[in-house]
Amino acid sequence: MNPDAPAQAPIPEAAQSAAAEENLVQLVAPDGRRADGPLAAAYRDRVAHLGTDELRAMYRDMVLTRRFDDEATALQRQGELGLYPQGRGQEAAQVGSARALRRQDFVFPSYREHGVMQVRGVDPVDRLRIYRGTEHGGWDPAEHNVHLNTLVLGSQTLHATGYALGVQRDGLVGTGDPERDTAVVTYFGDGASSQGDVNEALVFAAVNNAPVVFFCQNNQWAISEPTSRQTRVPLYQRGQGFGIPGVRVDGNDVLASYAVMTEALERACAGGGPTFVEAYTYRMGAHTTSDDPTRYRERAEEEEWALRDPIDRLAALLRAEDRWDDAWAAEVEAQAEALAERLRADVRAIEDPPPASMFDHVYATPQAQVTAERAWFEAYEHDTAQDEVLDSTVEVAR
Amino acid sequence: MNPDAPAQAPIPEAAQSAAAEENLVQLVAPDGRRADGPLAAAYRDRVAHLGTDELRAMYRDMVLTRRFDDEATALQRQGELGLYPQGRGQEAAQVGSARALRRQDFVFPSYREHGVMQVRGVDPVDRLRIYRGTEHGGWDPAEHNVHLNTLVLGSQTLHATGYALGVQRDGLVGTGDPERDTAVVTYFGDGASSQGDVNEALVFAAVNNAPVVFFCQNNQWAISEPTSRQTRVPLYQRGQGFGIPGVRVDGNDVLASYAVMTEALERACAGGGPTFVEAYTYRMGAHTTSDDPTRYRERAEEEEWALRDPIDRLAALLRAEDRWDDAWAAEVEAQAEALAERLRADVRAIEDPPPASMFDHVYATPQAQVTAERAWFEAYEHDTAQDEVLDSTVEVAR
Amino acid sequence: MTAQTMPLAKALTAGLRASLEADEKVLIMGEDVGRLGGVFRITDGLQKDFGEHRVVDTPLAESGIIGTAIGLAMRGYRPICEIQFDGFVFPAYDQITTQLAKLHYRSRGLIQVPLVIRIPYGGGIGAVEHHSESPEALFAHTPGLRVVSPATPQDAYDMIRAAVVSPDPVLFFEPKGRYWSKGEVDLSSPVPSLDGGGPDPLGAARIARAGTDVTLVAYGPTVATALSAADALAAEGTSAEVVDLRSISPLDVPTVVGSVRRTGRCVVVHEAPTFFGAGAELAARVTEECFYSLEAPVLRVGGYHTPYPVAKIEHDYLPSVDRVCDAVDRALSH
Amino acid sequence: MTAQTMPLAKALTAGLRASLEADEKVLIMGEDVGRLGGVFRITDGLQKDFGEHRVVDTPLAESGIIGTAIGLAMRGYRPICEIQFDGFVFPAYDQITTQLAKLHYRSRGLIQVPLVIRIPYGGGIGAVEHHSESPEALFAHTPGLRVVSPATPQDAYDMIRAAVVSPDPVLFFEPKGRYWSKGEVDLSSPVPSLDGGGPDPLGAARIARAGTDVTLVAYGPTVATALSAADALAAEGTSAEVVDLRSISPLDVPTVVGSVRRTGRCVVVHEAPTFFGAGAELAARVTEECFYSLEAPVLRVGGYHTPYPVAKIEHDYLPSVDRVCDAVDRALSH
Ligand SMILES: Cc1ncc(C[n+]2csc(CCOP(=O)(O)OP(=O)(O)O)c2C)c(N)n1
Ligand SMILES: Cc1ncc(C[n+]2csc(CCOP(=O)(O)OP(=O)(O)O)c2C)c(N)n1
Ligand SMILES: [Mg+2]
Ligand SMILES: [Mg+2]
Repeated sequence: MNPDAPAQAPIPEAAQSAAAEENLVQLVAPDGRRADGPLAAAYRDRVAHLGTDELRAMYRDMVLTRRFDDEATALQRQGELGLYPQGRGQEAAQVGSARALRRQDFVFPSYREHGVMQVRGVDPVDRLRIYRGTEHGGWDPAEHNVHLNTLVLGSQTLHATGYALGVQRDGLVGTGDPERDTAVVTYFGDGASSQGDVNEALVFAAVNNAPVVFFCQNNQWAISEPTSRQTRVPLYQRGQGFGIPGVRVDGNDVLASYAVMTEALERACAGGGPTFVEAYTYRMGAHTTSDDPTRYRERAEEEEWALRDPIDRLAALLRAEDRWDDAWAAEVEAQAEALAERLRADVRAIEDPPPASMFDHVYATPQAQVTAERAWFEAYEHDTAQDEVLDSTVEVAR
Repeated sequence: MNPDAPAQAPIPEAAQSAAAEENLVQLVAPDGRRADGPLAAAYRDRVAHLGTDELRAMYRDMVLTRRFDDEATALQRQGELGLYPQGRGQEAAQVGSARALRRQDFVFPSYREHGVMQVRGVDPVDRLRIYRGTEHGGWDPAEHNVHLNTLVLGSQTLHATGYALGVQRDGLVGTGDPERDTAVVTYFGDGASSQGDVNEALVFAAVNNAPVVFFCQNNQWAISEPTSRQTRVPLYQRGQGFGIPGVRVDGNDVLASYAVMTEALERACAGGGPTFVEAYTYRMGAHTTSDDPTRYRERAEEEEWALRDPIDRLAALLRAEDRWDDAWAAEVEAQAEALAERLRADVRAIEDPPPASMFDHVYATPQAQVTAERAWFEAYEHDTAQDEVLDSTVEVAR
Repeated sequence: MTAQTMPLAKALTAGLRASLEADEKVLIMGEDVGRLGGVFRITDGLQKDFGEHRVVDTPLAESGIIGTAIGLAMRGYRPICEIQFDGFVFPAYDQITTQLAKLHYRSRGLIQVPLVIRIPYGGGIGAVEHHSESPEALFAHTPGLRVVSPATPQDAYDMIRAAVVSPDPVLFFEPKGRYWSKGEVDLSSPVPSLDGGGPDPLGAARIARAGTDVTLVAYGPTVATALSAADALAAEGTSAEVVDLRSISPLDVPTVVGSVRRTGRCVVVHEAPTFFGAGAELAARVTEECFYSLEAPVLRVGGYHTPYPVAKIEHDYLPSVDRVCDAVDRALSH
Repeated sequence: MTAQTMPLAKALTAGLRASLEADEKVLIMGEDVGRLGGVFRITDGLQKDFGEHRVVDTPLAESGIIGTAIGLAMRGYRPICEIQFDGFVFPAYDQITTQLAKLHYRSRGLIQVPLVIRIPYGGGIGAVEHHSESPEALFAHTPGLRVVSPATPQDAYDMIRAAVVSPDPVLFFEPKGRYWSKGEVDLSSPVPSLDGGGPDPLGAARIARAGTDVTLVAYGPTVATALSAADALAAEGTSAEVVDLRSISPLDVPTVVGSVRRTGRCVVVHEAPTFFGAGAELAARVTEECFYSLEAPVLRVGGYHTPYPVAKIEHDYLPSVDRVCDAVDRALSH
């Protein structure tokens, strides 16, 4: 047997989760106290510079993300949105990792990264256009360096890798100038990790030493399938056989998520290549508003994870370290309320696009088939409208 | 940094090949002497029962495989075959691994596994029908438990995994009865290892503990691309992040290839799940008869590997251990000559299929489109034939 | 005869259940098909009743699903694979096109790959991108595959069972927008036979409504549209015959041609873009065989040459009763 | 004007070279495109002259090639991807269909993905399975993609350069069986412009031969077949007009219709299976627009509904001069 290889068949699941806990980078325990141990020691310095202001800013982002989530869910229930995929429970993984990014870094999200969007400043109303059914995208990716949602699982990991190869070609890796060095991060789920595209992205990234971070949010579920349907060893190990270092972080710990991400970004920027991060977290809500998790998971599990709520944890830390202030907290609450109000008003006000806009932007250049069909459509619409005018005239005349 | 993960960016290539040599399972050194060291010690027992007869049988298979290769190449040069992918240099990896299989095991090859075919008993003429352009397949997979060649890189690894899941469902894993326990092996190349399908196969195999062996022949080249274009760490590590143990074997050492395969098969049969084997070898010839390796690789490299010729190595072992016998060797030579003769005669005698056979077996049941087109074709053929008769009659009349 | 009224979705479930009962080699595999019963609940209750062994939640990898199902089929199993939505079949496209479609041919009939790939397809449900597509033409062009789509609960029940017993791979497109449309289903109807003796249960079209002035050809979700259009046309004095193709590959050309020879006019209706869609093949074929009986060119009503648009305007994209009537008017005034 | 006689393959190389020279954002990526110059040597010498940075050997993963090229394009590069053979484009089918084709639309024009995917295609070269396919229809049905195929060295040179400057993704199908057919190439011809002012250099068909009795429509490898057929027909007194489509998506319907209005008869010739092939769309369209000028139905000569057969009988599968003449005879005797 090769000494490098596990001597036996993969470790059984029970052992696995024990190992998981062991190898988890955690800086804040669920009770809000700073964590101990060798892993915490290795990462602690990376958050040492974060003072009350920074911690409060993270808290604020997480609270606003959750409020966004709740309000979008409510809007869906009211029929204002067709669908909404909730991010509840993943705020720390998302806000922590995104806060580690610099302006010039570029993000390729999946569809549940509401916390990342919050940090990057993507307008909350724009984020909901896709779910209202008025846009397939909704914002300008160049404005905040955030690509549109990608719904075909895993596809975006290849785009991120290619984009990172472009960054590398642009000479923006290893310049030593933190204002210029640029990295790319792609978010995807535990379920998506099984897709061939993700593994091909690992190949291309590793071989080319691309400045890209693979940020896998293992929220324990892919709709109704537990992570054990996708892998039998912890996901953070996935990159190793491609030559990509991996790290498992407590995704409900915003500081640990931040710390791990700074390390991965440093590596990318210095020319050290890709990193695979597994953020171990939990999807507290349903898969989407169309989903009913009671069909496939236990209430007990949800309750257990509720104790590890990432927002509560950061609040506990702030309190424990005397960084909490009621007036400030009330202000955050007010901001959340304002956000909710804005969503209630502005999402409802989103107008339907004109029907003929379906022909816009199929191509960037004039294309005969589209031109012909558009002309036909507009003539048909015109005739139909006239018929209707006629009909209603007839109606009135009667 | 996670303690399990490499602390730094992937190891550079130079270090890599050193590591490669280090972790290589080798039982016979290039000079024919039994190898030493801890890895050899770990695998030595697996070949202890192989006496002169067995070693000679391996030698014979390798010689016949090479002769098949040479003769097929010659036939291609003479215009009797359209193309031929040479296996020269990979005889040990293929013969050694295939000799470890039992009758009931099932093989999913790529397209270069001439040594595997030899061991499994697939008729040599049948193997060349595909290259003569008279068959897409050429033999009955059920006869020798060898699937047809798969030309779309990596696809067959999923079929192998699915087949293995079927074997598992059939209750033929872990029965304890060596006549019943069944495993599946799939062969693929270093280049194919980058395909998404291969990685999805690793996912499905690992999660389900499928009795399948991933046998990757790293022959250093994928047409003109060196293995460093596919991976930056040794390929035997690829499975580890999926929970699949990996082992790197000297693919020019038939005994080591055999030993490593017995281990993988035992694991599969016992219910221990998949294994990833990297057979470190060399494609001594061109990619196919259409290829010109002088465009992309150095003569020096070819010469270096020529010193590690797998057939020479086994011959040296046989001689060193007094298992060689000139009369026997002459007999093997005569068999090779007979094989070549048979190929020369029987490949030339392969008849072209009748044109209308193109409509056979598109579907297993009657299908209207095929029925209609076949009828049209046959009528058209008939008319054309009549026209030709007419034409030649006219010709004769003139 | 034990006819029951049920939605198309439930007829499919019943057909799957019957298939699982009839042959222990049948298994269902896909994403979320187990406990959840699939996002459309078509496999609802099946894992509970037949076990995790027969109804299998797979990793999220479509190529892996089809590729391993091919291997299972080679070992004697009959996998029914669910693709969660139309837009997610493409990662499996290579396995379907280069492997599944060709293994029987490649092996000269020695390997059969009796695989069913169920794909909920079509629009009109207000979904986000990739959840409303109609990719059937992208499979019909590939020889070796059968491509079918039922329009009624009875056909759903019969055709899914026929697909499962078919020795050939079947792409089974389910009109998701019609999952909840109800109809009578005779659950005691025998499994259709594919031996070539009778009409091909996976290839024969059905006259859904008789008429004399124009032939409307549809399949899957647009059969209901065509029938509604026929109602509207009848009110205006035009008698439309409606042909429900059931199968996109092969096409039942004789049935359509027979109808068009009688009516002299033909309008094909599908949701997929008309450009290179099934309507093109039908128009070409019908014109070839009815050249002297056609009073007007075959017209097509379908999706436009745009990606499937956002939900708020999808009804302007989808073929509507109005658009079908408009096409019929044009055909009549030719 | 510096016209030179060269084979189509060399014209492509020249076009790629010119594109690499004109814009440093252009890069070539694919399997074996570097030192080897590709298995057909189309990129021969380019890595030597432009460096490993501009001509890149990728890992063997087609989805990865197209997916990373999309990312590179989003970062401002203009990747030209080579797919080694027609039959190996399918692993990339998802990236092409759900991502490449839709990113411009999805982003309402904010993201351009100027990608060229070169695919040697078609048969007649005695190859093994998967090396002789004609999958163009499988891309033409998807809105957002341009699908073209040159038939002459001059068009190869002009169209590849137009494809590279196109802001839209282009599937560039190269008739591999005609790589060594020679023709005059003016290497100083300007890069065609896609601004919509003049004829679309990636969309406009070309009358390859004028005639009066029948219109033969072809593209890529079958243009030569159609021209030979026109010769043979001329010997029998039939004057055939040959339209070289150049583009499969969009189709230059006005040019074809203009021709058919004059000749009254139309035969479409392509190597892909006729069932759901480009000929179907053309037949439907031509019939719709030339209903009263057609003397016979549009006939199609193409591949059969079988996987591409073994090499020894491929010439019975491929459209031949004889089969084209036979179709013309049938059209004339209608
Ligand atoms: C290629 C593909 N297959 C299937 C789907 C349907 N689908 C949407 S989300 C989802 C589960 C994804 O799970 P995971 O990757 O863990 O992300 P999470 O939803 O948990 O954030 C599935 C199966 C899809 N979007 N794309
Ligand atoms: C999906 C796919 N892409 C490309 C090819 C073309 N091709 C055939 S063999 C080959 C190289 C394969 O290299 P490797 O996997 O190392 O196997 P080897 O030929 O060395 O045995 C390539 C690129 C193919 N057959 N399938
Ligand atoms: Mg998940
Ligand atoms: Mg190789």
